[in-house]
Amino acid sequence: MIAFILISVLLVLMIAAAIYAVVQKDLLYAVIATGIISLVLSILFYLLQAPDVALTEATIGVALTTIIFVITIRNTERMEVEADKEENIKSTKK
Amino acid sequence: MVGTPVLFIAIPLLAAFLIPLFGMVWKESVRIVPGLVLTYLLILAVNLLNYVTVNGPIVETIAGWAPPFGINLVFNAFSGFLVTLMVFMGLMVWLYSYRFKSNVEYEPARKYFLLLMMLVTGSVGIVLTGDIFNMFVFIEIVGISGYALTAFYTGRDSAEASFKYLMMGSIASVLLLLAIMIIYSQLGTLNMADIASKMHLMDPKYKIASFILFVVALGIEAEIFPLNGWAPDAYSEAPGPVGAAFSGIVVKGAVYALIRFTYTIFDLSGSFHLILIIGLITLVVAEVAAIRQEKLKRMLAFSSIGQMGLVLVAFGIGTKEGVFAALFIMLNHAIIKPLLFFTGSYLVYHSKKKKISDLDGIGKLAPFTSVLFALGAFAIVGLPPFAGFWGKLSFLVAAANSDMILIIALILVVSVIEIVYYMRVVNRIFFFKRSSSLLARRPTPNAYIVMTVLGLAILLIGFYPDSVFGYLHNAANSLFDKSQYIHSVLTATIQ
Amino acid sequence: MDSTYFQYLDYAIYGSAVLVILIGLYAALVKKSLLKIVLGLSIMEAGVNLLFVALGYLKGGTAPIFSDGYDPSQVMVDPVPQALVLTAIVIGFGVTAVALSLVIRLWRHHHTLYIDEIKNLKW
Amino acid sequence: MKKVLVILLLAVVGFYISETFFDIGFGNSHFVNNEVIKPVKDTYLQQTVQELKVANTVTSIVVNFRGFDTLGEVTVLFLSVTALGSILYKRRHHVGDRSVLFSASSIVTAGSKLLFPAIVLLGTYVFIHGHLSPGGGFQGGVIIATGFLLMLLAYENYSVSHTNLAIVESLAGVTFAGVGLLGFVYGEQGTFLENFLPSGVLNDLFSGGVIPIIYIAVGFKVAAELTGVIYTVLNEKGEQNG
Repeated sequence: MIAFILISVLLVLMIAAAIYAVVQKDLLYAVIATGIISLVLSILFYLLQAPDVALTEATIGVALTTIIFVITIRNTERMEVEADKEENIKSTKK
Repeated sequence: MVGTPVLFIAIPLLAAFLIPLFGMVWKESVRIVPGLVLTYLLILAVNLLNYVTVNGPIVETIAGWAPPFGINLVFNAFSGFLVTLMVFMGLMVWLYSYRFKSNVEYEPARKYFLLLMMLVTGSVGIVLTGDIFNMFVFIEIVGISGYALTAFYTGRDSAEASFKYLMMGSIASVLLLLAIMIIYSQLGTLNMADIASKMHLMDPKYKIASFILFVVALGIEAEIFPLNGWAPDAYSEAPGPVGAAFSGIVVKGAVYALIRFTYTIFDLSGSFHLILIIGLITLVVAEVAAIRQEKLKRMLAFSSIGQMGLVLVAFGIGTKEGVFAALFIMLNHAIIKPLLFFTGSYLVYHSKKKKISDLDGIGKLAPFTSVLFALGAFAIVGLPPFAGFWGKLSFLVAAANSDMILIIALILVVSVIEIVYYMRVVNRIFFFKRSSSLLARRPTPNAYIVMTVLGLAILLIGFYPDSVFGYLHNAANSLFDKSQYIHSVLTATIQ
Repeated sequence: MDSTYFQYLDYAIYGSAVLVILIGLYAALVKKSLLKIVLGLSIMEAGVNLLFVALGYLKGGTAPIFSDGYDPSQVMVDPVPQALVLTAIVIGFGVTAVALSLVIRLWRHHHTLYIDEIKNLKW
Repeated sequence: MKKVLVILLLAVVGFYISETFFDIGFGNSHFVNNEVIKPVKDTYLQQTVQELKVANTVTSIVVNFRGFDTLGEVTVLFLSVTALGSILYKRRHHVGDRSVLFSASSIVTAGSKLLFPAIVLLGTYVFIHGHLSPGGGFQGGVIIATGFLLMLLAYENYSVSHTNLAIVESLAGVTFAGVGLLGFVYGEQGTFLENFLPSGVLNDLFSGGVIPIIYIAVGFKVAAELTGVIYTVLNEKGEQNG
């Protein structure tokens, strides 16, 4: 029963994090949401009796992937400029 | 026997790991070692191919576990033929770029040659491996080397082309994993021969699902029509020799995988027709697109996609003659298209926009490259007596024997389109007045050698097609003999 | 554990894994920011990995490790998908790193991550 | 417009895939016919105890049964480091021009100095015990790389020698491929990557023949490669934005 609730919560958390990562305009938060997906994933792997994969996902997915994303954001730009720029381009083209 | 197939993978990997160490001692070695490795592989490939023609397929087991459990490599007449071709082309590309890259500094040069070697190794691995997940790993090796090589020049658009390629490649690898999952969930094995022998047990529903996923995933790599958006950009933005390597080596690996899945692994009745239809669509769309291109390399890229479509049509006919024709076209394409890329990249070397119109009258300035470009153009459209003619002829024979009159008509129309756009370029090169003041670049000695070798190969195959008929027949037979493939793998013992 | 819960979980785990793949794919295909595209690709890979591991799971199974106190009567979950996922995760990281380096390269030239401003080639 | 099309496409694809996987079923033995199919996993689970004496089946699959995949996988990482270097290559190198994620306080710097040896030790432990417990070369290697990451973040002028990384990486790779080639010579059946050392006793630290050796090489290689990846990206300072 506890495992059941745990898994349900984790799955919901994972999907929510995924959606959040896609819609969030601040890329830093989006990246951290992706890190949360990996974290949830590694717990799920552990519950699915795959400790090796859980360890790998926890180290690679949570730590390394997140950090190189963060470094990249640091080197480029933090906000996803979408809507306002689109209008700018349209107006300049016209 | 002189060696085993696993050396095709092990030796380049060992060399790749050692190259950084060699480079610390002697800088020139980072250029030379990949060439030595490729030369060795070519010798190995030729020897093994001759051995295989006499003694039947070699099945190499790895880690001492017999096939369904361990990973195995299969070197038979079909895969051996492709491996020999790939390694030969790899050596040619290396030789061509050996001096081409001499103005590049040490670090990039080391990376360039290392990645080039791994590109060849990965493609060879795709062809040799007998395990679907191992194939996935090799596809990723090819992919990463391909992305890096595409973005090799620090010009603006190369990174963009590479990013596009990477995006498509990543989606392809996800789909490939899904397909592998479905097959594993049903049959509990990843070995190709094992899967093929148990395929009849699988529910058709899963068969179709995994087959579609495989075709889409490999179609991205093999430049099938709606999925080939990355190809023209990658070809035209990558350094010239890399474009040649893509068309001569990488695509061959992907097409091989597609064919192996259709012919050996799946026993779906409609799969041949599917291959035929996607081949036809790819062919027509690509050739029509090629005629509208203004940049030379983009035109060559679309022509290359079209040729791959033709190969798929030939495979889709589903007869032994069709396979023979397909292999012949692949052989021709592997030799001719790199020649076109090599000569083409010298012809447009000084032109900023790499447009075809910049080539006006360049024939007088650079007669050697121009003549070889014309030779390649004549050969690829299938004019006798060059190599391409025999490929198209055997294709038409195969189609006629299967009563596919419509396809013959369509292919002839497409050939006319092909002739139009290639002749347009040749016409501009030789008979137009030089309008721009650009000079032609003299090829380096290595490039001279490579172009001459490829040109001679075209003439040789054109005048003595018998010299390759034997290998092609063996290859076609070995692809068709599904039961022998399964048997030879599953009963493989250690040599 | 109750069997009805398991029945629900049968669908829940696969379903959410597929959903995560689709969300990632959506981001990769629709989003206009280069970093979002790379994020989408890595979310997609996460979903595939979950799907693969879930495929190898057996109800009541234990991890495939024969440590000192293991119980021979218990079934073990399928180790093969786990091994394959291990490989897939590492490969995915390699591809992500290359993708991010390309993003940095494009930023260096264009000073934007917005895809429409970068498009010099046809997409 | 494009969004609607994509969503429609994704809905179809998602429906198809989830339908297929729901049909396969979760948590049961889904192979079509266990007697006829003889899934390879049964043999793996059996042979890992009987023949290889490796407690962790995943390790024995990754390193021995499907060791060729792992060789390819290490190569993928190796290539991605090379690719990173080639993509981000600049003529003029600004040494010490590293992007700083945060200005580290003295607590962070002191803490990382304290943690660093512990992390490296943990990583080493994980890859040495790869054949006994969960974990192995990849995981251990990544853990060590995170240790270096911590140091790189905490100390602005902490640097890792590219030459040393390359040497470690090359030697580890050569060990892997070399041990594989030794299988030709010393292996019972003379195949690539074969286990040619005595297997020892199950659950013993020195067991599993060449498997721990290969996994240790993988650990070193992965650690060096990932440190290289982080270092390359970290030293790529773009124009700072706000």
